[in-house]
Amino acid sequence: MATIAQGTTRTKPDHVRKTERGEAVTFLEAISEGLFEEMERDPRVFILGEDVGVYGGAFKLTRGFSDYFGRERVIDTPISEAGFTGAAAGAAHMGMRPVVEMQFMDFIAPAYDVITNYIATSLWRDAGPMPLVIRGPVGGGSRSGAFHAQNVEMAFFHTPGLKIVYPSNPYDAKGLIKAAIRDDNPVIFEEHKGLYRAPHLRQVLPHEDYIVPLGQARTAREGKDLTIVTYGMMVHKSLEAAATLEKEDGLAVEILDLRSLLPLDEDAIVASVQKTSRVLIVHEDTRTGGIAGEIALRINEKAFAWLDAPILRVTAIDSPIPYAPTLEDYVLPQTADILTAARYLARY
Amino acid sequence: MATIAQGTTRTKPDHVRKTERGEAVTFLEAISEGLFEEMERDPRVFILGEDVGVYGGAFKLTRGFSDYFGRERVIDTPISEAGFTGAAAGAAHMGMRPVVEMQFMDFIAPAYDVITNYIATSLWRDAGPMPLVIRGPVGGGSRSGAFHAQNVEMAFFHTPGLKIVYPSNPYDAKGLIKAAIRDDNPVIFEEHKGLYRAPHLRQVLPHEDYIVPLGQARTAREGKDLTIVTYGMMVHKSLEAAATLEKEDGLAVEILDLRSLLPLDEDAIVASVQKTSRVLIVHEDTRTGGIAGEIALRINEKAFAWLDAPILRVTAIDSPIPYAPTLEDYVLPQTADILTAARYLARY
Amino acid sequence: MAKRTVAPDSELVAGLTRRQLQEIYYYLALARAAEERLEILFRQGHVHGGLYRSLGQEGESVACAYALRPRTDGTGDLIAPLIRNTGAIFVMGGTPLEYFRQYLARGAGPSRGRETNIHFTDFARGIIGPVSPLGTMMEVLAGAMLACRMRGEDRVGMIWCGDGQTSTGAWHEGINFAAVQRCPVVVVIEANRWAFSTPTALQTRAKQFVDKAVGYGIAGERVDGNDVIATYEAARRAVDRARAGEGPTLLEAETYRLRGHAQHDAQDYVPADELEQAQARDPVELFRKRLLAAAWATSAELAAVHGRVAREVEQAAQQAVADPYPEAEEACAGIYTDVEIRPPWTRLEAPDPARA
Amino acid sequence: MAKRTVAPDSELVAGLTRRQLQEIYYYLALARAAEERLEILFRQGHVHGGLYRSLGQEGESVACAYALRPRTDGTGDLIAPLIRNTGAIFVMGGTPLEYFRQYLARGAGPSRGRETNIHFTDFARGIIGPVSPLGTMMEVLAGAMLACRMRGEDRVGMIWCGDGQTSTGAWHEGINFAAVQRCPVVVVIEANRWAFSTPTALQTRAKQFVDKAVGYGIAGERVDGNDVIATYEAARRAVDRARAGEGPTLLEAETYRLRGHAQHDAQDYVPADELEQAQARDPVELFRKRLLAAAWATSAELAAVHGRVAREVEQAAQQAVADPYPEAEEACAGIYTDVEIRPPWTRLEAPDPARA
Ligand SMILES: Cc1ncc(C[n+]2csc(CCOP(=O)(O)OP(=O)(O)O)c2C)c(N)n1
Ligand SMILES: Cc1ncc(C[n+]2csc(CCOP(=O)(O)OP(=O)(O)O)c2C)c(N)n1
Ligand SMILES: [Mg+2]
Ligand SMILES: [Mg+2]
Repeated sequence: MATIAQGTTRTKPDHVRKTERGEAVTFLEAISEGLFEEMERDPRVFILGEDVGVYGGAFKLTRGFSDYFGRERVIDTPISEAGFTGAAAGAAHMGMRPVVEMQFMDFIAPAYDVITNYIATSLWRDAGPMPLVIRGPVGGGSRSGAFHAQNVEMAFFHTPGLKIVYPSNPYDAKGLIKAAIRDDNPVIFEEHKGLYRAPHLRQVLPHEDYIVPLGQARTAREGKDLTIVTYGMMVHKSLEAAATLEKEDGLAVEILDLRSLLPLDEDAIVASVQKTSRVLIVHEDTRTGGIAGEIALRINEKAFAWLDAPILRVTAIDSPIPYAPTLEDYVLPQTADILTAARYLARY
Repeated sequence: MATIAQGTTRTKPDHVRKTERGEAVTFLEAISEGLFEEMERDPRVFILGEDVGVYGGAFKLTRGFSDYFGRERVIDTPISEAGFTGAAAGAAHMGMRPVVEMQFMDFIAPAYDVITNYIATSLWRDAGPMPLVIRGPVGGGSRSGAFHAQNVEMAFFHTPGLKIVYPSNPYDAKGLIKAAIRDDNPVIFEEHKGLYRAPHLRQVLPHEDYIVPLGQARTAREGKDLTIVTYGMMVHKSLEAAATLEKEDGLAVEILDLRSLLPLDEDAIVASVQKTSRVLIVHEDTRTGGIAGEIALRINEKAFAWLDAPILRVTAIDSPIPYAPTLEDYVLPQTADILTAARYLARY
Repeated sequence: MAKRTVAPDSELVAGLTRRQLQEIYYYLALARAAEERLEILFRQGHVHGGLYRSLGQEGESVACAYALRPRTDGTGDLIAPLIRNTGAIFVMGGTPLEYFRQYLARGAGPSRGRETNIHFTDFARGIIGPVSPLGTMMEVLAGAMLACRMRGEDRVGMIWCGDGQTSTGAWHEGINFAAVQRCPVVVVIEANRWAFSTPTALQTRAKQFVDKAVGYGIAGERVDGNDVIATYEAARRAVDRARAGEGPTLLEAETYRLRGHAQHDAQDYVPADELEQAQARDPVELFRKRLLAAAWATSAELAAVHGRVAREVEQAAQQAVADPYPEAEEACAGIYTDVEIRPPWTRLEAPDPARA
Repeated sequence: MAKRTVAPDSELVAGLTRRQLQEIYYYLALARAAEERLEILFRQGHVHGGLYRSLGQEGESVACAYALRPRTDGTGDLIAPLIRNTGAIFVMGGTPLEYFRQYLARGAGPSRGRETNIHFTDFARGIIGPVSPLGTMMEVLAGAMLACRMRGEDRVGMIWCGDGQTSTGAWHEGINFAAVQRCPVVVVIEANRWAFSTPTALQTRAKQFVDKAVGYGIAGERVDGNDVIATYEAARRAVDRARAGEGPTLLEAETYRLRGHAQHDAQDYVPADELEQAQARDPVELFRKRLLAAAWATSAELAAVHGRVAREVEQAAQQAVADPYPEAEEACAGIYTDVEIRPPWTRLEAPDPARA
């Protein structure tokens, strides 16, 4: 392989040097750092997307990257999600490891064809591994309307060959983005925009290089009375509910943060169910056809005998995400819903 | 509304006159008849798709339609699934009732964006109802490889605003296509190509106009020992298995043919579970993220107390559909799998 | 230019009368004033989502729309506007009150608080609102006009597409469909040099967008979008062609986006001199000068227009601010025409999944 | 044409030597013979999926590919072929045995029985196999060549697209990406008048496909695709431009699809006279006559080529027929690099969902 065009300035952008300086980082900064480190580590890694270069992306996650790595490695694309995702696939064929940014993950929809039919099937078609990551902001609650608020996991959860990651905190986000980039399979990486800059989520991260392996859930809270299976933003609402349940109801709620949705960490789910015998699944995504169904079926297959209560869910209602605060708050699952559902299950 | 351009010949194509003549029709002919009758009944109904006109569609389902109704009402489109599906949406806005043919439903993927983001949300956005049908052949078993064999329900099952229909026999197919065309919501209509010309499925249909309402399942076989929830091609494999189970094991298997997948006939599922207490879900589609999950969760929500055994499933394995007969038969669920699963459940 | 005395309703230029020329000015002023007022509301925290300005592009938006035949009974021409077409929406009959209510997510707004910015539809006045994914509306408008053509209605549809949008597959499939089916549409490319932070050179290698017309086998024209009269004339030709059954025209309107992509964009990627030059070619200012120079309007008349605009905008803004958000429970309505979406079981009076 | 005596390796026409001209003829004959043999296998029930012929298009396919620099070690030029590019695949080093095995779903075939017709990839020889959805490969090839360009490799990628494919959004996004990024690609439009049963007039209103080039700001050329020498020369120019860093060329090859879309298509929608005229312009026949007329080959030499082709094809066909299908259990392998897909629980020795 010939050399990769190198950057024009060697000054690291400030927002990827916080860990170096021992400072706490936000969720967004953690992802920036992870991405930046992988680009330093591996010249095959490069970025494509709309406005990722000079502007640094709609959320400024790649701010300064193009100065540092050069415009060849941080490519501002035409508005063509299918085109540049397909191009990423072609580059991956040639041994590169592209990271595609969707300005908002909602705009992954035009790339649905190339992702499901071409990218996900590449290895299976004997056309080689497909090491690429498609990342971008997801999720509601920011009053941005139906096309800047979607969770896209269920558009892709049904496609063998893909992996899907959805972190809930800076440590995991950094470790997972790095693992995703090093993975030889195509990974869809969802970043809840409500977490991006949330000050209370800031964490001081390890100085040394680390990854969080794909496909492994994390116990966000131990408990014996009830398991909440969740991910992303809902981990925090669940933790909030769990604290209340402990205080007010004396309930010990276990919270499983899936982190990876595909492959699903079935073993972790089953182990927790075998411990608590009661399961609540919480996802921000809409209800019908949400991931709760698959989880319920896996539990039926592997741990039915342990169940003392029905597997229930708290989710968004079956609706696009509305703009008005009153409507959006109504559509999205709230901490109060989790509380209610958990109490119902505990009493069942 | 001004007049609609009328046809050039008034001779009905032969293959839509079988019911008129009292002859049994195939699955494909039933859909042709339904489509034809609706076009006769309502000048707002028209067809768009690739090669649907002079050629009559890849499966000849609209053979002769353009001669009868004129080329304005049976439009051969450029190869642009998003373009003509979006155009159908525009026409629906103007009060038309377009029927879009996907040459193979696999090619709906490029239209994923417009379907999920525009069409499904139209009513919700206060942009009016969206009476359009997207229909086409689905399903495996015909040695056509990964891109002419897909079931697409799970790409759309998660999208509020859409309806999804998947008939298993000529009577239902005709009644459902007619109901779908008359429905004011966008409907995705899946036609298993393995059923199209299967001679043993031929039925004599009623002379009079009838519809099969969307959203209602059908009990394909009554039984008290076990419920199989299924649809499409798998209804027939399930019936085959049920006959064997009756003969060899003395088991009375109930088979619920969903017919509509979205909205799901939850009441029918719950009623059957309350009767049999054992559920097997069978779908041809791949496993992870298949519709079985949602069904399992609905049962948990509404009928957990009735369950005597875990909710289990028989499905395709998590793989694209391969071309070689050995591989394809291995990937797709077979009658033997249903037998095994049913016996396991009955003994549980 | 020599001053002439003419009858008030005779055609002065481009077939436009004094009243019409001043009406165009009214829409230009209205669009600008409404957006400026909205910016204030934004800073006051009344707008939740993004805020998009059409500053510098009001000219092409209003001039093009003015070539159409608006109606209020659903029989007129149709438009598919985008975020920078405040002016066009007003020309078709949209009102500042609707505009503010929509941006402020009010329950009485045209999408009842469901959707953002100018994402609203009003078939009576011929407005088909967009969704965010770019390109889709090209497909949709093609089909809407196909339906009109099938029924023998002589309506025309006009769509505005940013230069960036031309890169989308949806746009390509839509315009190609319109071309093949000879749908009566006018496709205005708002060539404003930027797509968010991406300059045209990174969007396409075409020298000019009008060069795409021949590849679709349709008419193409390029015009200075900041010249209101020239743009109106070009749009008029395109509309006439469409109405005469000659199919689509691709009309490239050269213009400039004087603000950042949205309110949150400081546009620091824009070269300072480029911005300065563009500011000197403000279409509203150019048109004002021309109106006065040609004596198509007096200063007093224009002052009256501004007075009217200010009143209308202020009244609408105050009304919208006073209006409430929609009721939370309305969220369950209108997802299907006939399938009920129930409230979550956790919010039932006696929470019970079996009853949800 | 006057007969000349020349040294066997000197350039006779278009920079091609006698050996090369006869090699081109060999590929033409090989493509045709392999497809004819496959038709027999099809009728015998050996082929399960669709069978697609390139009859009448072998000329453009072989001539264009012949302008490339094939290698077998993964460092050469790349192609993204389609169903009518049997010839191009052979030029790059694909073999009739692979071709038959692939069509016959054999376990030893290049996609191990997983995929249909010519859907197979071989990076060593620079073949990136397609998937069915049309347009995707334009995106993919653009990106593959972007990678080569980023690494300073002077490789060129060539893609064949049917006229119908140009209507897809994917194609548009892909070629636009290639244009903006100046990717070294040659985009051959196989203008064979039909897309399945849809004539060009219902596909685009453009007068010719090459008119699309200007809209992408790239070089465009149109050539008689049934004239092997002219096509080779045009392709050569395009390849040279690409290799010189000048970016993509859109090369329209006018040709004709002499058979139906696939084996099951009786092509009764094709006017009889159109077909007749096209048959008279069979590219293989035209090239054969030209070779003989110009004395670039003798009848004996061409007979020898046919003899070799017949042997190779027959041997490959027999071998492929004798080969087995893949083992059923292989279906679980190769879906992820690192995640195991287990066999269904109902097929375990002791069926148990908890163990699957
Ligand atoms: C398919 C899609 N991708 C990305 C976006 C995000 N986005 C919104 S506006 C915009 C830039 C549009 O530029 P242009 O078309 O030139 O219009 P302008 O803003 O200049 O009027 C982008 C990238 C989108 N709306 N849709
Ligand atoms: C996105 C998509 N839609 C539909 C099809 C079905 N299809 C396969 S080939 C074909 C016609 C292709 O015509 P053209 O591009 O002109 O190629 P040709 O067959 O003439 O070589 C169609 C419609 C497809 N493969 N992909
Ligand atoms: Mg722009
Ligand atoms: Mg063709």
